Amino acid sequence: MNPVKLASLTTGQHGGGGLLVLCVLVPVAALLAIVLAGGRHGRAVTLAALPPGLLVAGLIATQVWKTGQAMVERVGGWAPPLGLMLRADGLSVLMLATTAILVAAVAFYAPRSFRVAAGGAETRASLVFWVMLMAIWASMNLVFVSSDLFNLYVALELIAFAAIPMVYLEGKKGTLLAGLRYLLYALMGSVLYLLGAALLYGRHGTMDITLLSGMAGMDWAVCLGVGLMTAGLMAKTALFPLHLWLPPAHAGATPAASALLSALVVKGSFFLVLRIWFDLLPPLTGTPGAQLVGALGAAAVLVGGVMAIRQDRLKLLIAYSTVAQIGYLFLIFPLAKGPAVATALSGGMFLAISHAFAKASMFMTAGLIAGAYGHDRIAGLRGVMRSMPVAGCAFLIAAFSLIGVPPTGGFAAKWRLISAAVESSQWGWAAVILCGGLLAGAYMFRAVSVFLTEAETPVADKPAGTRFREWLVLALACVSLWIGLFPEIPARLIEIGRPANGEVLP
Amino acid sequence: MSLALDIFTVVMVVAGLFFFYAGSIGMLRFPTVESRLHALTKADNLSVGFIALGVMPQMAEATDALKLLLAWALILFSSAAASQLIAIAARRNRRRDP
Amino acid sequence: MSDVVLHGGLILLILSLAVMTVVTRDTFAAITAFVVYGMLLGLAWVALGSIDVALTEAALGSGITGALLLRAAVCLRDKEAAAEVRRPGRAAHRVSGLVCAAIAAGLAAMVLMLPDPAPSLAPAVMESLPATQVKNPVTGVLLAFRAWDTFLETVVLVLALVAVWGMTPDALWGGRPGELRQHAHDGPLVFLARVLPPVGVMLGIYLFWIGADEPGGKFQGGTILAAMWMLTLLAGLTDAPPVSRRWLRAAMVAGPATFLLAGLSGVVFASGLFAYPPGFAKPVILLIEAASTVSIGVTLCLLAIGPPSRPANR
Amino acid sequence: MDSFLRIAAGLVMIAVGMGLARIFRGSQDADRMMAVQLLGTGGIAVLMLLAGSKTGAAAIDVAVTLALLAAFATVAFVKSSQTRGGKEPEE
Amino acid sequence: MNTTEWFGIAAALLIGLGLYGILTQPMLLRKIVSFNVLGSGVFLMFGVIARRGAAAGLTGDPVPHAFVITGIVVAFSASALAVTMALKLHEDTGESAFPEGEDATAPDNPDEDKA
Repeated sequence: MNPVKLASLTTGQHGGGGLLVLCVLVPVAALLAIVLAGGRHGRAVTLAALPPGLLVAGLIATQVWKTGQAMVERVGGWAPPLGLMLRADGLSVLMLATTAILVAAVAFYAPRSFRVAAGGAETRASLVFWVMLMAIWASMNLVFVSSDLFNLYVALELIAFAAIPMVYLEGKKGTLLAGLRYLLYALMGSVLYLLGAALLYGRHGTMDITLLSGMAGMDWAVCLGVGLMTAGLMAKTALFPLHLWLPPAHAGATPAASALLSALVVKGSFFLVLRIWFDLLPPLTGTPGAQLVGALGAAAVLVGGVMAIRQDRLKLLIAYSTVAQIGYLFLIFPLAKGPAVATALSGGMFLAISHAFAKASMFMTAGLIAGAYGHDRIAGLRGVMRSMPVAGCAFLIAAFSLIGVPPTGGFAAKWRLISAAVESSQWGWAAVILCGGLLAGAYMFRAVSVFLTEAETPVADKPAGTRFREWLVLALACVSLWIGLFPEIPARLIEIGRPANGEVLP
Repeated sequence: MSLALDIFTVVMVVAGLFFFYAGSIGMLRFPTVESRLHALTKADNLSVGFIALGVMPQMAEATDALKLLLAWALILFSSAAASQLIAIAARRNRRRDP
Repeated sequence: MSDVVLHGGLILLILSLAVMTVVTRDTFAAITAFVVYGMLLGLAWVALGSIDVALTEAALGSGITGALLLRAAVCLRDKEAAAEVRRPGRAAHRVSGLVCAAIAAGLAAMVLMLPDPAPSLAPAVMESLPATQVKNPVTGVLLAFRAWDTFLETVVLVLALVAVWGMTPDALWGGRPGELRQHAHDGPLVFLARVLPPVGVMLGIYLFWIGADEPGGKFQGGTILAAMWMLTLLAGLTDAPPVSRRWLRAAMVAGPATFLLAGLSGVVFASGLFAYPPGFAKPVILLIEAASTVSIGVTLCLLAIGPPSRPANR
Repeated sequence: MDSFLRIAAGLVMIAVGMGLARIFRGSQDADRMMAVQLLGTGGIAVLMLLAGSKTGAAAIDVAVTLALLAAFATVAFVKSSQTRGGKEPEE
Repeated sequence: MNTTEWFGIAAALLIGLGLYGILTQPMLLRKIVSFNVLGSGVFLMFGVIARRGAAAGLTGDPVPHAFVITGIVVAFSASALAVTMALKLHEDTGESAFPEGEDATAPDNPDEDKA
């Protein structure tokens, strides 16, 4: 690794590099302030931290969009391999923006039970919810921005410690068991990931993805290391054989939290697999290993769809639909072969973003419905369209996006995935995608058909503040619609910072 | 001079080893918990003392030599208290299920 | 050549205790084997030539982890029979045994096939270490080159504690963790808790202070402080503070907050975020380490004691 | 002198192994706790011997730490089993 | 075959043992202890890699040592959280292992979302 190449690699776009550190520091500072000030001021501190956080995400996006190059920051001035490098390319910018918008939506959506009346003492839920909301924001930003394998391990631990308390936050029966099962899978995942990173360090002497992408060949140590890391990250992303922890955890959590868990937290570890398979070892996407991952993804799509149809509770139906959609995400690895790498990757990113918005609005709608009806058994949710038209409409748009009905983002994503399958002439995956769409249509129709039926007794009282949150949920669903209608901006962003297949990261 | 110190170290360390093995054999052969506690606490602490004194001249700085003594004092103190606690716990368990 | 006896014996003991920890049916024996395994691991790290990690492993393994697991073992030991029914069958044991043996064999082969001129960052660290004015290379890596990792590490500790407190029943929020404090009267336990902590606190501060130049540092010092505070709590000499007490929150947040401020001040005094002003690095590092030692001590101890279990006035 | 100290450390390790074998054959909890105590003294003896050799002088800090915390596991055990038993440990 | 390789093989065996313990032990506490064994195996692997990288007058590469120190403290806080959850689960439901089959699929929560 001659010094000239090292220097060119790590200087990159040094101008606004500090922003990458700030996008993690803002939520961490808010988190520490909430712990110090107490849960009573949780919401106030969060609302104070939202504008700067959104501003930093916006500045990073404009800088990357303008310069057309990935943004690089050497933390503390030490260049890798000794120091630590943060790197934001087009993918990171898209996910940073999605995270910022969703965290803001959840902050406004959070029910009054997490807000303490003026002068009241701090409650457990108020401290834990607001601290963990900021922790999820900080850890997701770190996952999207960091370019160092051990730093990403610390980010994975941050995600685990931030997401698990959200599961047992309301103290309902069974949520503690779901949280413990989630913790054991998460620990298993991060230990395997760390073992893989250790092997890579033992082989090449650095933990930096940019440097490793230049050195890493396909020898034994690297293959076993990447295999272990992928297996660990699959456990954290709840891919098919390891998905048992996801439905009880996401269904049991509070609606505001389960929206974040399903839409974002699960995608954090998927983003790492993307970094490893597309940045660390570009030739890996065509190998038989990718076919195996694709097979697991296809199995997830089918099993998730079938299980979702059999659920009789709305939140569990949505949780199993998350398991299915994660299956789609893992389909991009076998599809990204030869000419189809760019199309498959953009299809995957489109799916990730549109699923994030659609799933978040769907879980929040389920929360509103459960709040108004007192339960979430699908059979009993008759007349939702009449009593809560705006929430029903949001659920409909989100369902269309998950199925992949033309104008929505979901359709744009599936269209790119199928065209990638056509380009790399792998018809099997295209069939799986279409079949998955049908299954999604089946379980979504089951829920929507009950919503449309006439309710014998109209729902009397809607809890206070529902009206504002129905419009908020509709707005989120419309964002997923907007991605489908105007795909150029995300499409161009995805190309920034990608290695022209095989050559080292720019 | 350093030869004398080396010989002193060897002699003390060998004495320490002797007492350590005495303690271990005591552990193997004594019937009751209390008697094994004696073997464990008394013999091993004495051997740690011998080894501490034996290694002291080998240490480069004086402060490290003092740390040896500190370690010995701490282990003497804490194993005395701990063996009493173990004895009490053993008696209570025996009374609960003889 | 003379290491063979020591290292061989150490490895055999460690492996046999690990087998004991994983295989025996009696939970209490397994937990004690694990505590002893932790102590031996400390020795293994000394044999591997890294005193910093040996200090951390010894302080954590024989200190707080032992207390945490033993407390749980005593509470859960009468549940062994109930859990036995859920033990997977003979076939499952054999299959998972084979899978784990294969993974272990693959890893062992991998370790033996690592490249011979092992790629190492030691020269790079020693070359840039003078710029951080710190002589201990591990502290240099932790506090200067990879300060970002260590900062997030202290945030992880705060999150873990808030997560543990998240399990409190709502009625008891604001209460005190740990058992009801009996009036302490003399006995070996209380005598131990009266004499050891002063020595322990002094040793903790000493380890933190020499961390800049010799093996030691904030994690090791903080762990020992946590163990000493826990000793006094177990003996009933002191009482755990209510969780909503302001100074407790300040102590928890002191480490990460100081790190954050030092990082931000890097923009003004030095070349960028998390950079130290040239020639002034050591005082800043020691300031960060002092605050982190306090918060690590407080956080680790409260993590081991658990969520609040009694109202504040008891 | 260095190799003598290391061989002595190895011998101590073997003695500790013999003690542990006996302890884990015993059935009582008190037996188990003696293992932790044995490792306290044995570990410190090994560390002192290693500290004596030219290169390993810093091992003495680990020895002092281990000495400080040797009794900790015993205290935790007695305290937790005592609260379950309900009686004071020193009665 | 110097002793560092022996430690490498010991680390690999510890990882295998830890994994075996997680898969076969039904009790939650035993799973958590097996996790710690697995974690210490991975850290020992880092230690071996550091020892192999000993150069420039050091007895080992300090960067993996920094990883291990951070990893040990993170592993402790993770097992502290897991043990506390296992104790709370035992307190509430008397369970000390994952209930067999999937009766724990969903917490039945007629939740009145206190909006």
